[in-house]
Amino acid sequence: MNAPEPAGPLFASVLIANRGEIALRIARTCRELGIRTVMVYSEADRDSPALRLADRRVRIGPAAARRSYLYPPAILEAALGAGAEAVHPGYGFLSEDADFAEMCRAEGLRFIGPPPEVIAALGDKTQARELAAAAGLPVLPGSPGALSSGQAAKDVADGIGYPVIIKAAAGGGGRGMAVVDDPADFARAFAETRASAQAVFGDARVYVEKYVRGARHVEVQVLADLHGNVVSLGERDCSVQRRRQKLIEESPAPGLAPGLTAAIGEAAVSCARAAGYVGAGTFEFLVDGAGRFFFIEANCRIQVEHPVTEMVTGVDLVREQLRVAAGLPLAAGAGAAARGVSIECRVNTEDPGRGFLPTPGLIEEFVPPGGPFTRVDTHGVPGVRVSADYDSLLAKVVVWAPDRDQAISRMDRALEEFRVSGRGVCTTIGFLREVLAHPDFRRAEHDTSLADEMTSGRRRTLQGAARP
Amino acid sequence: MNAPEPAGPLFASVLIANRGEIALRIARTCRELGIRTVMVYSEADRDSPALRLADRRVRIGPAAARRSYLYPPAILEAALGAGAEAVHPGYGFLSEDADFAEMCRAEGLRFIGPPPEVIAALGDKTQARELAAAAGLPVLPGSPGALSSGQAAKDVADGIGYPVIIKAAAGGGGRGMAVVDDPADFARAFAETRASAQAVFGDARVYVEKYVRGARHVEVQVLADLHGNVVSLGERDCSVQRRRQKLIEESPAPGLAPGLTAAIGEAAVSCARAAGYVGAGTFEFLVDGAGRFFFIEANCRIQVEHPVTEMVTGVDLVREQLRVAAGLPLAAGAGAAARGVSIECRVNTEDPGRGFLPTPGLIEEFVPPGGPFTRVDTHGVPGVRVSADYDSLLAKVVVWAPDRDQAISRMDRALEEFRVSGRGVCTTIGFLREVLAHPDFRRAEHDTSLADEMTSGRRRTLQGAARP
Amino acid sequence: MDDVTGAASHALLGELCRRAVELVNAGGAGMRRVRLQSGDAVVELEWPEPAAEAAPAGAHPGPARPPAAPGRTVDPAVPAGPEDAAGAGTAHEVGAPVVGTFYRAPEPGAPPFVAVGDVVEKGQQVGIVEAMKLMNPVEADRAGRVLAVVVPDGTHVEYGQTLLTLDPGEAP
Amino acid sequence: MDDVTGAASHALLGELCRRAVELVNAGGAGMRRVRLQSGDAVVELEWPEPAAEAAPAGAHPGPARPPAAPGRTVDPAVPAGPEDAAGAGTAHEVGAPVVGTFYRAPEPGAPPFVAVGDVVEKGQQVGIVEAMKLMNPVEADRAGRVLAVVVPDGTHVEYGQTLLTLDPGEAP
Repeated sequence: MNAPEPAGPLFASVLIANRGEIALRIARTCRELGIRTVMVYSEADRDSPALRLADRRVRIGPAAARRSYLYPPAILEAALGAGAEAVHPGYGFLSEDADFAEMCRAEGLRFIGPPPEVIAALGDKTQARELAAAAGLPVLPGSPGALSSGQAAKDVADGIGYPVIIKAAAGGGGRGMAVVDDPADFARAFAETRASAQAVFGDARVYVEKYVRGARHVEVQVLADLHGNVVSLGERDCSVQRRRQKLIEESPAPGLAPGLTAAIGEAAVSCARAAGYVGAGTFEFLVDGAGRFFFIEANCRIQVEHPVTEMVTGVDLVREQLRVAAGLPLAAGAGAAARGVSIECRVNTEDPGRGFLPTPGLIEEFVPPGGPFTRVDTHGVPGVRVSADYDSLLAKVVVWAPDRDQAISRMDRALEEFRVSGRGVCTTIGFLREVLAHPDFRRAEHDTSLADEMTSGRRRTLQGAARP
Repeated sequence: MNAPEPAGPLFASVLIANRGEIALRIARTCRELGIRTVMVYSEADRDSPALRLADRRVRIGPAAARRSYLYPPAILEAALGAGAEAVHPGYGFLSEDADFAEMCRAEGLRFIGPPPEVIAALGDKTQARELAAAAGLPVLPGSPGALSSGQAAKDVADGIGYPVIIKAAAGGGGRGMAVVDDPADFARAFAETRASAQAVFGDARVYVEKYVRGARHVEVQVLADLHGNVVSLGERDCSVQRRRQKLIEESPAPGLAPGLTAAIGEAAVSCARAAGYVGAGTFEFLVDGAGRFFFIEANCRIQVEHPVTEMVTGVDLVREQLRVAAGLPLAAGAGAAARGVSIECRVNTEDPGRGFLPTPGLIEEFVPPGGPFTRVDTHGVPGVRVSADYDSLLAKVVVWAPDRDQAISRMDRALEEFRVSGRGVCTTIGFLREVLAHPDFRRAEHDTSLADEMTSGRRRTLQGAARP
Repeated sequence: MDDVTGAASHALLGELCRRAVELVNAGGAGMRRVRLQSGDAVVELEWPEPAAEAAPAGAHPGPARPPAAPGRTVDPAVPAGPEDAAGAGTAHEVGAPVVGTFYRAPEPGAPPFVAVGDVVEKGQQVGIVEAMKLMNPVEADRAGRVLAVVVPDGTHVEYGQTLLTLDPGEAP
Repeated sequence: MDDVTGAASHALLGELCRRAVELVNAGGAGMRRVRLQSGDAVVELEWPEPAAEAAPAGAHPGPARPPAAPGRTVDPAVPAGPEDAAGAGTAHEVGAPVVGTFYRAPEPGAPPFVAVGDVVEKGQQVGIVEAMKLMNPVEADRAGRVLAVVVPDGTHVEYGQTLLTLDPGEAP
């Protein structure tokens, strides 16, 4: 992968089509690479501290995302007006919108992500399943494609055996899914999931898959360039989720046999190759109690939890995305051996006591943790206003340590140190510390049900166990 | 170095006999290890945010350090009153005071540092020189011991050949030194250095050594336990100094042949073994333009710049200090191979335009940088007051990258992002960025004169070169 | 959640005070009272009753922030008594409905939708912002006389950027 | 020994006062009222009506920060008219000169240096704080009648911690 490095910056100017901590994250690497940044913002984000890091700022619309961050004409006009050469979509919003990637291409803008065709193929979960199966990856028993008839779907479910999960083909972010344990509930769940898929994703297609209880969520970070290099940067365990949204991620996946994680990594690379993947991407797997793994989906973007991979590998993933988009090979060292353990905790402005209800408002006190082996990615500052218009992620606290026990202790120290307050604003900090203190998590014997069972009271929560 | 780990914490409670960022730094590791902390503070520090991290706080005296942080009875009474088992002295203040270490021992308190005898031997620079020479380390030509007669000293200097440096035997922190180029100036410089040594260190003894112009300052981080293990954690280059006080440190030392740095590391380990060293310590060397190295002094404490070693090795040095003090062997992995490059910049509240004059005052805006591979150790928060009673170090910005060019770019990004302001408060941020942009620094062709020549106008300063 | 303690309070208060000083400077002689509050933090300043002379030299109620929405009402360039009826005598800004290129006329060479001095009705088209080949009409969101066309024809504009100003007091 | 909350509110008050001074300077002569509040802390300054003659334009009654030195004067527990002469009727605190163990008597079994109700002179020894075998005398830094001995004999005290209180108005 060695090649002479170019003399100038990879791009003269990149437009960042996102907001919050990821906009800041991308701007930081751009600045380090000498790339000028254009940040777009909605009315709600006009005072966002992330904008301070931009070389240029363009207001693109009102608070509502569908008229700003999700509105391709506004983003494209901003990019063209500001003379940007490329567009980095971050995560969420338009990051996995094949049409948007296509529009960028049509306007002569480099879209920092895989080609539209790859996004389209992997973005459709049924197509992704088929592609993975054809590449030799284990997939869960399920419908071969989308199902529109309730009866046909129920026949498939009956054939697979319960529990099953009904998923939106166009889904993502943990939404548009329903688990069915009892055949009698299937018809209603099917209709509801279709309706919600239509409402949320504008695409009613759903499919049915075997549901694995007690599974671990393990994903592999892949980098691929235009020169045929495809490497795995190791896996992340993202099993601590509330209602299928990740709260804690770590690398490497704890408690899995080294042979198993190696096999999952190789499967991800095969799948990326088969899909013609380019850039940074994530391939997600379920690992069941018997140590079997199954491909579930691919994410064609930088992930929220990418820092844990950066901390163990030393690779700046956004830098690699930019290199690949500029046509360069992956940097030497990308794919090198990982060191130690990294954990990320998502500090959201939500009330864990009320079903993780968002609690937007003015952040008055904001003192993030610091010190050894502690990284905080945040757009928060004292006086920042958390808007109800967007998601509630306020900060990502990421730590590194030589082993998992030390990493957990370090994370608990960092979270304890984190001071966030504002009238009416709650955060997930206390809950995260309870998870860190939970014996199942400490022993790495948890699965994707841990957080939900802790909040629902089905599992002991050990109130205050993390506090000395 | 493998041994079963103890079940409980290393100590039940440790008193931190320091202030500011290093008190916070030590408290963080203690907390991660389940050790309760007692922090002492002077009247001037009663509002210090560092105190928030302590389990217990004891006010020990007025602002004047000699009646608080430098006053052993107050520290010892606080430790005994609070039931602490050990005392961590940090850097500066009493950290290299053999008498204080001895008093701790007499009171049954574990002093976290080498034994008093080792501190005494290495703390006297003439004794340290002799010890190093006896251990086979190259030392600069100089007087065999302290000199009290001006004529005898001049005879030594004339014998060595000019330039020579006159140094206080009890000196440290870059004070109590004078360079003499012209024999005619010797007598006056000798008398002045003795007077200043008496005033600052209470010890008028001085010695004379050959002065090396155009040298690099390279120091080796050593860890030693009570079980005979002595390891080097690699070197740090600290050649960017203003008036012999470090401003920028990095690891590894750039531009030195690998064989040379390995030889310096081995020399440091030999010297540590010969001295019976225990704990974390630093052995300092000058490296001349011909690639020869000379031992100059040892530091029996954790150093301000220890984070750069932590970033490249992954070893928490404060944790190792605590382990060694508790009688445990060094952790497995201490001494493992380093990865990449780390740089630290010291953000001081000083005015580089007025000879780095301290500018104490109220910090109104304080937004430290964050993001990938960026660590900030600071006791700063918005609203903190920087006191004129102590040194002006406000924050240490530390970055890591796979190579030096990337590390410099990252540091420049981080410093640019750092927002500090307050009426009358200046910082070194702008000057640090000018050093980073200086071609001599970029090419690693600088030496210890760079910063002074930039401020004195003898070297081109490239105003604004760091700004895009 | 934790109490708001030292640091944040200091910062907030410092900010309020800085703002207060700006306002005092902006307000000039004759100002009688300034009050800022943010959460628990309050700053109030008061001066005695004016000695019945020296009318307020244009007591600005605080420098306006940039527009939050395409349409807004601000102090006019033309002087007007602040005691006038609400709305009258203040310029109303018409902002861009989308980021794109502003055109004053329906097509090149055609006469502009409006000129300075024209009186427009609410909802009347006064320009176009083209975004990705889509022609988005710019409509007056209230009636008034066109005071100025702020942005030249063919300029790339942000969302909400002021395109022209109206004097609503001159509405028919 | 934890007095961080107290320390924070002291700091806040100090901050409010500093801010108030800045505002007074900014506001200029003729200002009538300044009020700052942050949470529970409030600072208010008021000047007489301008009609009333020569007000002390520069006299800022900024409350002093809590003392950095062992001796200080505060409002007493015993009620006293705030209109009294300065010093009279306010309790004066005598603080520990060093961290260590407080003793009321020169040696075990001996009578205490002072008892409640005693009148002491400035410089008179009122106790001992032992620090590392050193006996540090505690001396009254002003004359007065002993109102209370706040800390029991043999207690470990911090630097500056109040040991006893005096009523300076009762000085001989």
